[in-house]
Amino acid sequence: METERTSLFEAPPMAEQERMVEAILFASADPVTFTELMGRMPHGAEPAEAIARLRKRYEGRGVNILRIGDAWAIRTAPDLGFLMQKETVEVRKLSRAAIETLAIVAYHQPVTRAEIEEIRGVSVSRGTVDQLIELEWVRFGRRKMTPGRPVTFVVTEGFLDHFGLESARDLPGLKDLRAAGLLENRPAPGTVPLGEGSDADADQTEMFDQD
Amino acid sequence: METERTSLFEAPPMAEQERMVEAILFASADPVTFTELMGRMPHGAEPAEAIARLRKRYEGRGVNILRIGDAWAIRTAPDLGFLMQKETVEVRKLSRAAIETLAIVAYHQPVTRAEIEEIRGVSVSRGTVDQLIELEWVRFGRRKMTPGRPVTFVVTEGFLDHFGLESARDLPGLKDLRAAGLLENRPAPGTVPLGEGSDADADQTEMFDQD
Amino acid sequence: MADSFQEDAVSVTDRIAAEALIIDVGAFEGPLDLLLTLCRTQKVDLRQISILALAEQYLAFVETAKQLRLELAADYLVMAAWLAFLKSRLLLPPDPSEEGPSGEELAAHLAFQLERLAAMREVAAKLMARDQLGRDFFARGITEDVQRMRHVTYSATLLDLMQGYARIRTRDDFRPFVLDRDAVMTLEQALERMRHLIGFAGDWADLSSYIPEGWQIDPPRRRSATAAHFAASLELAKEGCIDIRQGEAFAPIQIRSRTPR
Repeated sequence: METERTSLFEAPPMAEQERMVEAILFASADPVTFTELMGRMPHGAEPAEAIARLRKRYEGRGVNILRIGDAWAIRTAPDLGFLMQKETVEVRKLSRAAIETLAIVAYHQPVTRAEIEEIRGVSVSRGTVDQLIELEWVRFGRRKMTPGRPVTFVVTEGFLDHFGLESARDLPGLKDLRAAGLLENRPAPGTVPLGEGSDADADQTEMFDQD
Repeated sequence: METERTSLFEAPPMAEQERMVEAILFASADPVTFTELMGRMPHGAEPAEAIARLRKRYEGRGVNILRIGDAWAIRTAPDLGFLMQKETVEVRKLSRAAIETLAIVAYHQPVTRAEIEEIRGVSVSRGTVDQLIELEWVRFGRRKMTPGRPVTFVVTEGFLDHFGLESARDLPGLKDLRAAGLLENRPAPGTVPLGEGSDADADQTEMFDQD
Repeated sequence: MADSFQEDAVSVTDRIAAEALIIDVGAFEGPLDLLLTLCRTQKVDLRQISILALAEQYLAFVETAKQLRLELAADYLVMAAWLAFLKSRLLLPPDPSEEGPSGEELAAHLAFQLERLAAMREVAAKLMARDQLGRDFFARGITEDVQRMRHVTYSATLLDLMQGYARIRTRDDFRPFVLDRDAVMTLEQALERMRHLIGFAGDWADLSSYIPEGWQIDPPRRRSATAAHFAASLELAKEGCIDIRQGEAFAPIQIRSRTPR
């Protein structure tokens, strides 16, 4: 019924769609996914086009339209942060171990605990991963198809949002690291590779080169 | 003194002041008064002028600059209020019983009600399972080929989607939970856990005292 | 292994450098971290680092710690042993009969690990230097709630789910020991059963025929039931209620009720 009826109406003009996207993004503190935008706008709307226009409109303004994964959000321009002392959220300072672990998860994802330990050369304490999960920056990913089927860790949309990243592909220095072969999972010479190496590589390629 | 000193600095250009007002109004949790704006912006700024320009800029847009008493705020354009329906969703935490039941279904599916009760050690109320079914996280699976042909429960696609899992097999195992530090509040060995424990104890006494 | 590096002549500069580092030993996050710090004293690009020199620096560090009677964690000592081995591989001409990777391969891998860790630290610093939400850029302060329809959803995170499950499972882990009695029949059970049945039995009958249904097929259950019934029959014979006989060793045991004549 609903769909039949609404298909009789024409989609609102693009300028109107742009206003709608603007209103929806302004009303939410969290990024709004494309699917949600589609669901909230009238039938026949083309949010992608509206977003592109809106993004252009806000270039250089006090607030900007940011893409985070498959979602969009409005955020204040970073150069104006100094005006926002009142809004600043005090975040518990992360330990050096937590920061390194976070970076390893981000650049090597999906990554197992054993791989994190191999890279850092020390065992990962219980609290470290826990803290990152609690911050909702890290979550459990797919299990690895290697003996023992270990769980993996990946970074979340919340992580991307927090660090203003459009996707994990935009991590600083990612290309250089890959070019230098530093994201490879190289087994120690003399050890029997468990197939993890090739698997990890495949996963990573899948994650970062998906377009 | 202060004013004398700062008058030496030039106020930022008006376009820049407009950006500042835009960012402050956007990020503030409450409408911002003129005095507060004055205090937050660099010395020599003229917020009144900046607000007037910003207000004009947002005329006819999806959000407008509104004056509320002697304060300003960005608000959704009145004609777009209908887009905000989604913002009224009330989120409640699932009860402990429901979480535990859901976890058992996820880890042991397909599982019968009797099996859930055996694992939880307490009976499962009708409402709990009904709620999970209503949430579309749990559905009926195939009947078990055991006496009475009891129905089983399994988790749904919606469940996997909500919890960000590719498949139920990707649920972290007990070992992983322990490694991630999620199993820390275990009772010390030798202490008697509530319910089940004391029950089992009684059994044992009965066994050994009878001859 | 310990002796082999004790004999090595440790240069004065290495020793002085090592003593400076010892002060910080608690601040290092494992042997790789210490090695990276030592690398910095070589003042060359990580790619040109001399692993041999690095191994010597590390061994000097461990040696100094030992002289100062400082206890190093086990993984530092494991690394020391490995580096001493690596050093000997690097110094001695390759022995063709020897198995395993060459000293050069091992050194290259260590260099790779160090470079990788250094690279991760560098990008971690870059990441943390980025503009951050709630510090440098900000989300909307006033989110708009147009109270149209109030519709309740329930939320639970994967963490809730796992903690819930963990709660149940740990309860199980620490359940006091209880015999699993599904497959166990007690003497009392058998005795009570037989007392009741024996009254109806006239002539000699196999003891096994007294075993109830459900206990005759599954081996553990059958074993338990047989033992319980045998013990019960001895008990009944002692009480003078039944007679027992067995044709020969391992032949079926037969019983009959001893009716008072």
